[in-house]
Amino acid sequence: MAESRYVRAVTRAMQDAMAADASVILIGEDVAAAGGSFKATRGLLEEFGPQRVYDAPIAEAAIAGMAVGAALSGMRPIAEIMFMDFVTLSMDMLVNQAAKARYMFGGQGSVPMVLRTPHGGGLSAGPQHSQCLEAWFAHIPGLKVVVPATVEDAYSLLRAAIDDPDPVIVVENKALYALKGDLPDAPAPARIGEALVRREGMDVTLVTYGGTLWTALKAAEIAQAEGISVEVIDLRSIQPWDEAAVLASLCRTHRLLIAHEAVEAFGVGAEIAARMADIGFDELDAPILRVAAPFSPVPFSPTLEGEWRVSETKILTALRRLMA
Amino acid sequence: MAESRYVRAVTRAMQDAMAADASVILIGEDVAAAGGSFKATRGLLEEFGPQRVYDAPIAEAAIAGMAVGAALSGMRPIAEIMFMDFVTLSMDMLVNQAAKARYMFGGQGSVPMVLRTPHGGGLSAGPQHSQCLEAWFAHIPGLKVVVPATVEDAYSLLRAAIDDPDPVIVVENKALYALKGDLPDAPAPARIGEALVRREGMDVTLVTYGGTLWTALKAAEIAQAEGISVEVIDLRSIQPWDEAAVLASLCRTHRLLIAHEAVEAFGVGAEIAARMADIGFDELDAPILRVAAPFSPVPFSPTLEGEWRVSETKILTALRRLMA
Amino acid sequence: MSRKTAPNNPAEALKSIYRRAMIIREAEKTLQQLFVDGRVPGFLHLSIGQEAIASAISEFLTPGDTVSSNHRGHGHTLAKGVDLTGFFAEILGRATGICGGRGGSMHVADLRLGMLGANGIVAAGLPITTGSALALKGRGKGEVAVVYFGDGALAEGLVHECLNIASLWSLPVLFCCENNGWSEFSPTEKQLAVQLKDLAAAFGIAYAEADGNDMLAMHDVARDAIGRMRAGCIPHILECHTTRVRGHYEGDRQDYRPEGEADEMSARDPVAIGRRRLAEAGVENGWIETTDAEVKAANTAALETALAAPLPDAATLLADVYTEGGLRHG
Amino acid sequence: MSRKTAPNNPAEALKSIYRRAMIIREAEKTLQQLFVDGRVPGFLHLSIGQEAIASAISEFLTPGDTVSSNHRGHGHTLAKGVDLTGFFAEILGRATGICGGRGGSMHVADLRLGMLGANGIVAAGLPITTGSALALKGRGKGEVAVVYFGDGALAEGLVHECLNIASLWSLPVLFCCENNGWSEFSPTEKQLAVQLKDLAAAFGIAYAEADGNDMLAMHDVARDAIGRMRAGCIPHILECHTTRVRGHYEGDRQDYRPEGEADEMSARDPVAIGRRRLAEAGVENGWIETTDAEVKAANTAALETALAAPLPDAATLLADVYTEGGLRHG
Ligand SMILES: Cc1ncc(C[n+]2csc(CCOP(=O)(O)OP(=O)(O)O)c2C)c(N)n1
Ligand SMILES: Cc1ncc(C[n+]2csc(CCOP(=O)(O)OP(=O)(O)O)c2C)c(N)n1
Ligand SMILES: [Mg+2]
Ligand SMILES: [Mg+2]
Repeated sequence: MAESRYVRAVTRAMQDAMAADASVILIGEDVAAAGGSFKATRGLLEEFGPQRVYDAPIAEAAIAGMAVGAALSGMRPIAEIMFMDFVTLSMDMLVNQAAKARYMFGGQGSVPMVLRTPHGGGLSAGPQHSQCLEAWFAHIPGLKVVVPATVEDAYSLLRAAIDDPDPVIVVENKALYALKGDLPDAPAPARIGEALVRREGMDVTLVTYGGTLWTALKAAEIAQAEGISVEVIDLRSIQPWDEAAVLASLCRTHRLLIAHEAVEAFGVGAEIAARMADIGFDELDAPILRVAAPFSPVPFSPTLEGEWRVSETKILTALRRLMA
Repeated sequence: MAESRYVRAVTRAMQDAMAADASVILIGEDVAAAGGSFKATRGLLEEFGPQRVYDAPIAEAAIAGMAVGAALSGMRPIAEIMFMDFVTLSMDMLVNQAAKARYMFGGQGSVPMVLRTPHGGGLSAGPQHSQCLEAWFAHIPGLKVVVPATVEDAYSLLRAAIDDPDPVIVVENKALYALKGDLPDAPAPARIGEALVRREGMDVTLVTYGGTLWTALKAAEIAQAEGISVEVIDLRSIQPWDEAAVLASLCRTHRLLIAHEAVEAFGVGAEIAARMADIGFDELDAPILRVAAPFSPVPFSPTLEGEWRVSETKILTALRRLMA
Repeated sequence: MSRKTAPNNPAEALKSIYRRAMIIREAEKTLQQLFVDGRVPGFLHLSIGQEAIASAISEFLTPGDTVSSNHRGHGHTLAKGVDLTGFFAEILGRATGICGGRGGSMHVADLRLGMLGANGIVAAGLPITTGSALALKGRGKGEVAVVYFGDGALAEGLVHECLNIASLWSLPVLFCCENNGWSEFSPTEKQLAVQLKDLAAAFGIAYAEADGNDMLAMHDVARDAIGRMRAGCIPHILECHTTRVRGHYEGDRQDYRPEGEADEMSARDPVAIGRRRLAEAGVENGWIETTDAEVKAANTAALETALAAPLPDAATLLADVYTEGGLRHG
Repeated sequence: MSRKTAPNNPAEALKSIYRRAMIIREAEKTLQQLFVDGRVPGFLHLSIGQEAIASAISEFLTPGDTVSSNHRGHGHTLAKGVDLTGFFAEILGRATGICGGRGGSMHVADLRLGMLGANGIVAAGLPITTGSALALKGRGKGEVAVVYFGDGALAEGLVHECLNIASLWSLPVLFCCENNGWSEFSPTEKQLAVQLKDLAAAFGIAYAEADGNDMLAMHDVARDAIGRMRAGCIPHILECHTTRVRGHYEGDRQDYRPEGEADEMSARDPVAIGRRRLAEAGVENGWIETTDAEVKAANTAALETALAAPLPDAATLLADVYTEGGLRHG
């Protein structure tokens, strides 16, 4: 067990996977010589050489498409898209090709590729470098989507994604790259689709994922002082997502709040809420609330971006409303 | 008032708009000389000439991007993307450019463009020519999304979209193009964001949009015979959507079912359900149910596609469950 | 791998090219009729008039080489050796289809044979093939990855991205453009301001063109191109001038086609030209007739088996969205 | 429209080009320092070393001509005449910013001046400009649409799509490539297997290249290119060889840059070269000093006003997502 930064856990997951399996290769812009725009691939070119780590031209559609083709030809490619906003250029390859190949070919083969990309704001990176678009991918049968929030998950979920036979979108978080946390020497493999209770509580189930986990935990701490006991569930994987874990918690707390960084409308939280308003309806003692971004692009200026983002205050307000 | 096919109502909306405003132009693949793959632009080249109707090369990113640029330079372009599955190639231009330009330029200007594209299955067109991806766009601040289900709306919503100062995605439905219905001589302009009650009822609110409206109406008819009175609401616009109309109906019926052709998970219905599980919670006498596509790509073979699609039977089963 | 035919007497190669072309022709004539009879669900794009191209290229491919295709992919698929019964069954939407009836005409694939799929998205085969070539290059066995695409596809940006990467990284991609002059209902010359030959020169990629309707010409360029690719691990462009005899899809009224084009096309029929080439190469009397009869018989048998197969069980709808029980790599 | 300067004595034009370049240089030196002081939120890509390009092109642009830009867009913006105070305020995230602080450095725009925006997405300006050119062509006033992009952007497929369409439809797009040899942290030669000159030839688009650090050379190619475009309503490519003096963004450690490059770059400083050109053109003694002083004074004044402005009111967060009360067309 040693302390690691989130970004180094990402690196180590790739490093370990590449050492274990020669078919794992990396493709992305500036991932080789420069070690990645966020330094997530630092040292991998040096360790594994140019036949394993490819600095691609600025061509996001081709990067994703090459990953599909390489995966169909025996490799386990990891493609990096520098900012999640740029996956807008790769959508055909991910949605029409990677996601569907196995199904539409009648189960003949699989597409064992990973696409790593960071989402999220807080850096004044502006409207085209801050978006959280994971709900798009969660809507597409054939894709899996994981969003590691902790240092250990940055390792374990990425390793699980690389090992997974199907295409997995791994959504990292720019604001978390510098996060420090414990990374076991041999981290336990994660099971994609399994949520974790990060804090136990009795009054409200607070479902979250990604960077918002940390805001949620702080809010839960403050709420505790006010006498509200909050159970915080980190989804970790949003496609598939752990419906059973959320329902089990709801059966104890009877109140549900969902928080995430992405825009609220038509976001990931909508599906969680909708499912619980069906299968969990009889357990609900209060409306299902969501705390997420309002309906605007991510603004640049810090005052506006600060207002745009989910905060402890917003979560607390919702918690209080739930308990009122 | 005359009978028209849905596709002809689409054509007439463009024809009338082009006659009324010289800044309306069309760009798309085979929209000019061939009159469109689904013949939606038939006759427009002949009437308005090659300076208004452009046969574009097969380049969906550029088609959408040119619409953005033309819209920023004083035109009101209508871009056609032949199948909604191909918008995967236009996402950057729609999401990072069209949707955000007004906001990120501080309200200096607008992007009065329309993107027309047909979604939907039922034609054995297979996994890459049948998808309903409207939930993606509804998640993006700055875009509007309308989905006409009737012949009159095929006209009125498209005209409203063309008149709208902001980018509007108009989602048509391949299986509806041949639908016949009344088209007034001077159709009333639609207000984007306004739902319509297509059938009144007292027991259940059934919210739907697009081609599924017709399945919903048939199911409501059958349900009536079983003594279940169903109010069918056609959303018509899903971004913005008419929360007030849905809530008002829910306050009468106290039961909510949502039906659409798109995949259920993380689909449009999730947002409707989530909102009602918040603001409509106290009105609910039963779980909120959804009837939509299961979690797989759209299969080709008719037996599989038939099973995949929403049917009257599936809606009826849900209605009965709601009343049980 | 290429049969060892003397360059100047490729009779044996021509025979096997001809046989492939006839298999495709028979299969597509059958599909054409089945479509009229209302037995083919969905869209059907026939490659009648274009059969010589993939038939000749496949003469020089091994099972380790990969192929990606487009919406007009029957010929590419059958030429790579995909089983005719599974092919028919797929296009008819049957449970025994090679893709279980999930894909249909635009998505026939056979991963065991390196056939990575027809594709409903214009130009999507290019990056898939480029990535496949990256994998093949890593194996170091001289294998190549072939992508078939049309002239209309040349307008898509992915062409540029992939030509650049294939050239930059020296990947063994065979970019095979089937130039039939049409892009749906428009002459492609109204959509393109560039010639593939000039793009090839700009990107420094070897280029050859040929009459795609002449099996002998196709045999020669394919042999040379693939030979150079295997030796040098380089990309290569082949532009094959050909004819789209049928409409864009079946049911297309084709009122946009110029007068006289049909006559020109029948004068360029690749099967007729192939027969002449076989005769010139001194192929024995009766071989063509015997072969045609064999192909027809096999076609009929495959069709019958396919037609006898059931439609997929609706209960299988959700199978294979994901991989159960882990990955088995080819 | 171009000032009427005799082709062989462009002293007046050179003066106004120089003034623009100095405005950009001063503004970016200011931003560089503000960044060090922690006063610039977000990413900051400076164009120091590239100022002559947009300064010269803008000499020949009217307000009716449009410009699109990229992430390194300060020069393009200021050269088109965007107000310096609103520019600073925007990059500092202030309420008085030209975009209300919503966009920042990568999204400065001034639609009234035809400045359609910097852009955070590499190559996104190309189709926007192509569409703008379509609109301008329709107006029939000989207006042109300019897009500035880097050499790294040349790998994106949109380049191909837009070159094709601009050529095919004869649209007045000026494709201005600022070739500084770098694409983030990689030399672009490791990313491109094609020269823009060869693409231009393939697409049949007029092409010229110039030393982008030499105001006189830029003046000449810009005048000729834009003149031909207005006369013939045609696209044109300009490749401007230039120098990225700073890192990819501020804060970039630049450990990847080769030794000696800094010296080479300072020998090519466009401002120094511009001063020599002004002297050669016989510009009166003291003009440079006066101009520099004027520019500095204006820069200081603009900065002060900008710095005095408040941050945006959080209550305005949701304004302008959509257009309230209908559209007013420019
Ligand atoms: C991305 C995309 N855009 C448009 C289409 C619709 N479409 C199918 S085939 C075709 C024309 C293709 O022409 P070409 O590439 O020359 O192939 P051909 O049909 O002539 O064999 C078009 C536009 C599509 N399938 N995918
Ligand atoms: C679509 C997209 N991909 C990647 C990036 C990240 N990125 C920003 S600038 C840049 C390099 C651009 O190089 P070039 O076009 O030569 O411009 P320069 O920075 O040299 O001015 C990259 C890769 C981006 N912003 N957008
Ligand atoms: Mg063609
Ligand atoms: Mg550069």
